[in-house]
Amino acid sequence: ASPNARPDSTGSSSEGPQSLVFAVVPTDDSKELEESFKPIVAAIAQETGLPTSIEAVSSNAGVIEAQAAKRVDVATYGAFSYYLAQNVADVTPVAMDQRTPVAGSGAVQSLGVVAAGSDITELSEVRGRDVCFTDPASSTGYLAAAAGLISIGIDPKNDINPIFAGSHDVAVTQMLAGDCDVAFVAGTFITDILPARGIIKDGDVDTVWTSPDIPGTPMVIGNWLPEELRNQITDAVLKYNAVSAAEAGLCPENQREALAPWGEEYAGKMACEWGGTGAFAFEPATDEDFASIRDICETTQAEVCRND
Amino acid sequence: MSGTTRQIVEDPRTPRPGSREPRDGQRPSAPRTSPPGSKRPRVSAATLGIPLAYLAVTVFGVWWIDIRPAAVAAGFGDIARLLERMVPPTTGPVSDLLTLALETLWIAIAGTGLATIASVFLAAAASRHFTGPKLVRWLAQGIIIVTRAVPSLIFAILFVRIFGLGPLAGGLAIAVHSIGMIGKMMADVFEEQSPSPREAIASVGASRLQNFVSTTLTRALPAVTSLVIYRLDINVRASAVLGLVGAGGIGVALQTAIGSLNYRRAAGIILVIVALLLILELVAYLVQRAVAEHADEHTQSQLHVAGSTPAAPGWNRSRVLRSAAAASAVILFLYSLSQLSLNLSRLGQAWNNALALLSGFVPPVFTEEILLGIFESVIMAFTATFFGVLVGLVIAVLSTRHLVRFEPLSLALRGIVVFMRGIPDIVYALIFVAALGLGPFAGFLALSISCTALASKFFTDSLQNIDPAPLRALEATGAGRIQVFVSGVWPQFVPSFIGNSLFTSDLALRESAVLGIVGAGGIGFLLDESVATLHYQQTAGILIGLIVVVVALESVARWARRKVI
Amino acid sequence: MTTPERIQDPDTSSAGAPTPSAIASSLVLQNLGISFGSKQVLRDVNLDVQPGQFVALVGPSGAGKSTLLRLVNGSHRPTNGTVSVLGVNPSTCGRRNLQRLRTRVGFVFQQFGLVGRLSAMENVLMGTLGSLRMPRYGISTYPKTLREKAVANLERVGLLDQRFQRCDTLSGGQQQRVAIARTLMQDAEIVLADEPVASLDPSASLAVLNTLKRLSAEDGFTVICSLHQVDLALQVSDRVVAVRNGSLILDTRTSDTSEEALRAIYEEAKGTRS
Amino acid sequence: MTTPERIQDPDTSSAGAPTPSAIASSLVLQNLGISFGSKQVLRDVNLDVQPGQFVALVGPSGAGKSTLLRLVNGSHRPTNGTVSVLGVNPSTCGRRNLQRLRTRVGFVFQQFGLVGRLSAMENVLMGTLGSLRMPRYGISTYPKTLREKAVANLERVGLLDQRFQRCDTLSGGQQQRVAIARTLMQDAEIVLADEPVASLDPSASLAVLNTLKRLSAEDGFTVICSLHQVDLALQVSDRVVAVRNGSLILDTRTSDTSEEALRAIYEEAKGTRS
Ligand SMILES: Nc1ncnc2c1ncn2[C@@H]1O[C@H](COP(=O)(O)OP(=O)(O)OP(=O)(O)O)[C@@H](O)[C@H]1O
Ligand SMILES: Nc1ncnc2c1ncn2[C@@H]1O[C@H](COP(=O)(O)OP(=O)(O)OP(=O)(O)O)[C@@H](O)[C@H]1O
Ligand SMILES: [Mg+2]
Ligand SMILES: [Mg+2]
Repeated sequence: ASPNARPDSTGSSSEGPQSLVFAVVPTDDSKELEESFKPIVAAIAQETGLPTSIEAVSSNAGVIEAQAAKRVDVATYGAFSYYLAQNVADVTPVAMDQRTPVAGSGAVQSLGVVAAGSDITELSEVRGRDVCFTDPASSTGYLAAAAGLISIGIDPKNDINPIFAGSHDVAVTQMLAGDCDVAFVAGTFITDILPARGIIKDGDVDTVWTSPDIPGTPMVIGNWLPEELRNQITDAVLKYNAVSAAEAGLCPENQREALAPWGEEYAGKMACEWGGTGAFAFEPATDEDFASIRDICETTQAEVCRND
Repeated sequence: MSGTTRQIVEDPRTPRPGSREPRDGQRPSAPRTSPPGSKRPRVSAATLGIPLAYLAVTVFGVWWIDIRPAAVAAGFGDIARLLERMVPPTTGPVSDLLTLALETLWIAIAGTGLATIASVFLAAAASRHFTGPKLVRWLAQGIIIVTRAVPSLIFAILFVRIFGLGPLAGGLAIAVHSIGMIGKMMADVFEEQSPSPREAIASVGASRLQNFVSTTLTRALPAVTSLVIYRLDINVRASAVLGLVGAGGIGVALQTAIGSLNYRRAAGIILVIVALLLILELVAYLVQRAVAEHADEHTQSQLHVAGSTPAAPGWNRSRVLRSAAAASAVILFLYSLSQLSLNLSRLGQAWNNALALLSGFVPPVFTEEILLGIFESVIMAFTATFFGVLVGLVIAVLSTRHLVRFEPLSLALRGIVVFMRGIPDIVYALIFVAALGLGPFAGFLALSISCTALASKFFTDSLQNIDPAPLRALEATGAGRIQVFVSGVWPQFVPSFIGNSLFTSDLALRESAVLGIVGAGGIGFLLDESVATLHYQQTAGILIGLIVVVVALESVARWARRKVI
Repeated sequence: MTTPERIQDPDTSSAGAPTPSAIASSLVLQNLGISFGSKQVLRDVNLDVQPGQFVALVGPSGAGKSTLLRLVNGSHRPTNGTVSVLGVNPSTCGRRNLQRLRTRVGFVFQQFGLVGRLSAMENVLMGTLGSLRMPRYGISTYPKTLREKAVANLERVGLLDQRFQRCDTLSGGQQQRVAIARTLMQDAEIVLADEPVASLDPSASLAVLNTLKRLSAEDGFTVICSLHQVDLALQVSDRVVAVRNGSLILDTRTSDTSEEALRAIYEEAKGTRS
Repeated sequence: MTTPERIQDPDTSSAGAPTPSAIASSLVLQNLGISFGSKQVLRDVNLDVQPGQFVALVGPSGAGKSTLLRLVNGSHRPTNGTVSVLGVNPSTCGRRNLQRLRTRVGFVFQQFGLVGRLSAMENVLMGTLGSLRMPRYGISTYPKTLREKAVANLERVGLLDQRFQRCDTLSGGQQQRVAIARTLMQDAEIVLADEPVASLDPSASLAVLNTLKRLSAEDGFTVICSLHQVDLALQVSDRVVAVRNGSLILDTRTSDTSEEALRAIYEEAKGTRS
């Protein structure tokens, strides 16, 4: 049958499940989703002794509903999705990604960018302007920026002309093409992705605003699993980092050299793809770590935050 | 035929083939050998082979997807819990939703209208009856296939580069992608027409264009209006793509509501969409009655009343209504075009922008993953089509007059089908995910529902337009309705049945993005991923793969139609 | 009623119906009328046809002949009056009974009503559907006896060689003959034939009409046949009924009328033809 | 050639062509043959028709009459031999020239070829498309003069009252008359009429044929008309051409033949009819 088909996916009974389902949703900057989670799944399978399947899913709602029905045991998705999931599914965050060995390095920022030479130099000047966002449910592409605007007294609905461009790259390219004066997008697009694709060059854009840190990608576990099993899964994820995972043979076929930001210690060593964002490792996390999303939601009272 | 007619006179009840000595000694070949008539016709490979191929793929698909009906029953509790979170629907301020719906409707009308105009020409050139240069015909067929194979998502990112953010890029993305469907189905309608009026008008020395307008287009009008309104319906539902060009609208609102798990609001939006679709369905129904291709009891036989002079048709209520309806359609379309807000100053740099984007697509990259994705999607699309066609056929048969003549039933079925297709795929996917967990089974069920809606619509339309004369003749022999259906309706329906079934698979292939929602992979997931992560070379590879599959399906469909028309 | 001088002779008006009480009529029409929209196509038609009669229905083009035949067969519902065919009223008897009635009433349509995609043989076989219970698709699904009968009927109309030819490639007259053969398959008690020989050559026409006549005489079945060719009508029919402008204007024993009298119907029609 | 005893009298074989060199022929067929698949439908047909002639084309059903007319009009391509209509070979002249030729050649189809959804008037108006440059949609898009002409032609065939009726609700004969009126709109130099009166009553038939004959005499246009009714053929034509089994078996001045001689063609055909 299909590599995606599961002979038994009826979830977990109270005596403990016979197998685990690990679901991942692409975030803004994820790549080769399945490939990069394979070593993590291998670690979990090894630690728990349970066959673990991985599901790459294009919609956060799909994973959250599967969790609500207790049919997905472990999942990673964006921080905002966790905020939504906690209302409907019985899940707890146990870890979040870490770009470098530094704690909290998984956090992301939203940037406000303008075309080079624009007359806008700071956030307050966007009042009355055309502003490109990504979409109303994106924390880096809208919510964080909206909170930032509100904090300096600009109503993101009425004091500016908001345009939702649908994706980060379109927001930037169309800002450059003149469809709007400023674009708010995830920082990685400005610093890594768009330059790497040759879509923007050095000096094309100026950053006029950087948001406070937004927590990185959480890994959440269903509370319906027996506590022992939850601990085993958490241990498995936290036990390794990209380099030690490679050393442990979790990714025999798909290794790369350690990234420069990881520091001297790891330079030249082989590493696994460890999580969709090419993280260095996962660090322990709790519900508290995602409080900032709740704050943003409270500040903005955004429609996507409410569940009426 | 020695004295056959005379023979009756002598001995009517016993045919005596033996008595047929050729009287005409100089005719060496026995009459029985005259070829086109005397060979027993064989069942054509198309009518037998294609259904068998579907069956084979379905058997494989059932194994591959691991279909276990019992699991659905086991998940009822979860489905109920999910549905509970959808009620009561909330709409927020209804006026806001209506504004969004209207915005979407304008863009959809503009896009569908533009596509219709382009399709008339393309379909005329692509149909088998086109007598002009082969190259033009191939070109037209090529455009129709490519615009259909390439999802509107791709056109959206292209046009947004050219025309900037806003409704124009959205309207055009919708228009271009719609050409593929409207053009193909129109060409099919043209091909199925009986040739005699066309021949007659060619014989008065009319030009091809005149003949096309006077015989082909006028006869196709009922089928074409129904098709165009249906595409408008699809375009309203598919308007989430407008989110990619900053044009907003009700589809984006729905997507956002679902993405933020605000299902009660989603349900409210769906209700608004369903209401809109019901209005479109009503319009389609009224237009069908007004322009019916074949006369029946309700048909108005007097098209005009006498006017001031014998040569001038006069005005009566129905002519006023007809003209008013046609004029409003034109005005609506023109108004919708004005809503697209074309910004000419943008066009200067359009070429460079588009080129910059397109250069990212070369060279296309093919990976094993893409091949597997296409394979998965094709299997799922075929399997879902198989079930969709079966259920769709039943719905279509029950909602036309051939077997059951109970008006309320057919109206109810039409309503149910509208409701069924008003609910977006993602909602079905979520429902089945709740019941079954992630995986292809849930995706397959969601896809089967779209296929059912598509197939029932296509089948209903072609069943409605079947030439009634043979059916009346069969009824007059005392044949039962089922017998009339099997002997009289079915043979006339076979060409469009086969064509539309293949076409349903073709559309299902592109709808297979729904598979990504449930973790079943497929080409739609890869395509979205490649676009979202800006891996355009991979996107190009996927598009080429899609085009190859669609061309293959189309070729099979053309071959089959040639065999059976 | 629209024609001041009626050709109809009062003495011969029920000429074809010898003794109404003796045998049940095949067909009784009473005050029959039908309108399409505001257009009255037939009005006040009364007719009583005895079993075994061969009735020729004549009248100018557009007079209402086809409409009359379709009313008899239950394809139209009358606006006024009643139809009784073999004792059954087709517009009130219910669907099942209508279907049963129709197996006993053959109809040759003016426009043939063939399925163009299928072979002549298969179209002819469809004439037997009323006597079969299940639906059929494809020649081989019909019982062998019926297939042989179809071949015999095709041979009768001179189309043995064309039996597997697609109907839409047949010539006009060939198509018409397929339609006739299909009706012959029914072994009906009444045959309604709407200009069954319009597209046939004189000898084929005569052969077809003679076949109908002979069957009518031998098996006692009734034929009502609309005809444009007056000479043929006179040659084969027992009784001539003329319609003009929606009204029955003549009903006479064939032996009591002449070619001239019939031609007069048409001449006169020129003035009032609609 | 396939029939041992030919009815054709060698003396009268080119009866209709008085002095071949005097005027250019309207129509010349040479060794014309056509096959569909492996079925030879016409073989070795030679014919030369002078302007102003009224030729009746007779022959049993399935003989190849319609096919012959379609060949003349360029709807079929011959397998052998050549056609020359008004000096043009329709199968080699190219599309534009064919189109131009066809405006000069009217064709009344056996199956009418009407657009059922549209009114009689609009179908008739379509007959003028060859003389117009742009496509037309709807009655009011045609010039007034043409509309008046259409009304006149509809009146001529007795359909004034039905001019705005949907064609598929017209009676069989009415539809046929619409097709005739459409062809009359063309003011053609040759009219090819394929059983144009099959569905008409005797007086309407005669009226139609006389119209054609009168136009042919007055304006010198040529008519080739296939007919099943021998008496009509004798009444209106100058020349009779008979086809049987795909071959031309008779070509004679009408005055030189008789009803019996023509009927014989059909009688004999029974043996060979296909
Ligand atoms: N559905 C309809 N709506 C309006 N008028 C109709 C309809 N059907 C038939 N008619 C009219 O009724 C009249 C009678 O039609 P019918 O077909 O019975 O004539 P007919 O006697 O069979 O003529 P023909 O010999 O030409 O076949 C015609 O004038 C026709 O136009
Ligand atoms: N496309 C075709 N394929 C095979 N046979 C054909 C085709 N078209 C016509 N024929 C055959 O050619 C023969 C001549 O046909 P045609 O229509 O010319 O006859 P016709 O003389 O007009 O007869 P009718 O008087 O019945 O109209 C017929 O036997 C017919 O079956
Ligand atoms: Mg009639
Ligand atoms: Mg013919």
